Amino acid sequence: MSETFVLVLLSAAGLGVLLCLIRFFKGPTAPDRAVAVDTACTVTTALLVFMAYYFKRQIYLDVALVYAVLMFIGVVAIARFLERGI
Amino acid sequence: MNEKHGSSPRASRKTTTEQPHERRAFLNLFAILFVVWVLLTESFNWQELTTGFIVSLGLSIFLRKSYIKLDIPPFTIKRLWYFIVYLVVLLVEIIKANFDVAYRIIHPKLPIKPGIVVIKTELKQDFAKMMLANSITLTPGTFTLDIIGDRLLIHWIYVRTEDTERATEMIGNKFEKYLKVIFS
Amino acid sequence: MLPLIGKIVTSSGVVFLLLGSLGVFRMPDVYNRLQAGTKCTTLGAFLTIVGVGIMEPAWFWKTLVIAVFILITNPISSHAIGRASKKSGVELCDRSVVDKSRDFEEYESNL
Amino acid sequence: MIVIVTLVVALMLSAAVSALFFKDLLSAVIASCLVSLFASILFLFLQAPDVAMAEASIGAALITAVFMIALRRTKRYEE
Repeated sequence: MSETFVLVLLSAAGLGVLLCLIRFFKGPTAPDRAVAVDTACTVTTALLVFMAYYFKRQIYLDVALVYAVLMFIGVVAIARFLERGI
Repeated sequence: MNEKHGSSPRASRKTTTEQPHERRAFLNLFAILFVVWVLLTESFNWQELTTGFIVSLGLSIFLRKSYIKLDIPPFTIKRLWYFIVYLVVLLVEIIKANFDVAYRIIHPKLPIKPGIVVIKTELKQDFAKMMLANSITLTPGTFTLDIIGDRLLIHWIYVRTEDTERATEMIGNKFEKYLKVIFS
Repeated sequence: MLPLIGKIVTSSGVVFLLLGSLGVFRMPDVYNRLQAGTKCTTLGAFLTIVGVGIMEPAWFWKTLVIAVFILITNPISSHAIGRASKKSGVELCDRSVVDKSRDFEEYESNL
Repeated sequence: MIVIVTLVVALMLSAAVSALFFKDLLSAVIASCLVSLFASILFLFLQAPDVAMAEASIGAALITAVFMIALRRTKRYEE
């Protein structure tokens, strides 16, 4: 029961990342690609926390925290570049 | 974003009550940083607590001036009560927004009628405007694109009205009446 | 009882995450994609992370810190992308009905 | 387990190859950001959280910011 639950949710979130990746390849302009990466990063943060539950180790939560903080900085850097002034 | 708009009244206020302002900012910032440290380490070992005390003391001395620039009002019971009511209203609106967007995504014909409208706000501080813009971003169908002065540029996924006054009433007012009390 | 609540909360969060990604895939232009992406992934990530915290009560406070951080920063980063794409001149899709940004630029230059 | 690892490696390779073929250099930088995202997931699956943390910090924030500053000094489009 628990194993199938974890696997179904992991594959659902993985499907979400895959859809964002298709939008990344199709997107006509650079802002479309930035939106796809932003969404994929939020989904990935949730996925990392879920993997911490799957492996039952608390140290994996720190990876999710660091990832959330630094992805914010990366996306804001991309947006500042698009706005012509870093 | 709008430095030239709000800087002059704030500067005059800061010179009159310099000293208590600074002490209050220092204490608030220290409390916030120390609570976050305890939540992140999750241990009450005295070595951890001492390290956290020193780090948050240094950071709050260093960042005190930036905290004053945010212009957050002092703490009272009335403001706390309105803040809690505001959070509950925001939570209900977020859940409504998600079901709204989910309906539009799943529907095979995509029932959208997008457009960009302008609304007005009466809030003065930058921090209050930021909270208003974030709340508008998380509520049904609306998304803040830009803020200048007292105007907000809103992208609306299903435009109901094009008039500025009506749009202000429909989008901004349900949060603005709480934020006005919190930041008065 | 507690693991059951956690499982329900986590499952609903993952459903919202999947819907947000589907919205990013289906919507016609940048601003509509941002709308779908921001709203659904914010609540979805919040519910997923807090649900994991409910399933493992020892982790609850740390997961709450991550969730609140995402709740604060996700609208800000989306707003940054939206503002940048407005300033770099991305067009609205042809189904849109009104564009008041000309008025807004006029107001900005008069300030 | 081996299926998930293979899938993540395939996605990572596709993002890395797409970074080669973009004419818009900003899109190439975003693609390299995506590569580090999948690499971080892969390290977490292989039970190395410290490496995943370093990969996330360097790949997501530092490389993006440095490339953005570099693109400011040069041209955005490749001929």
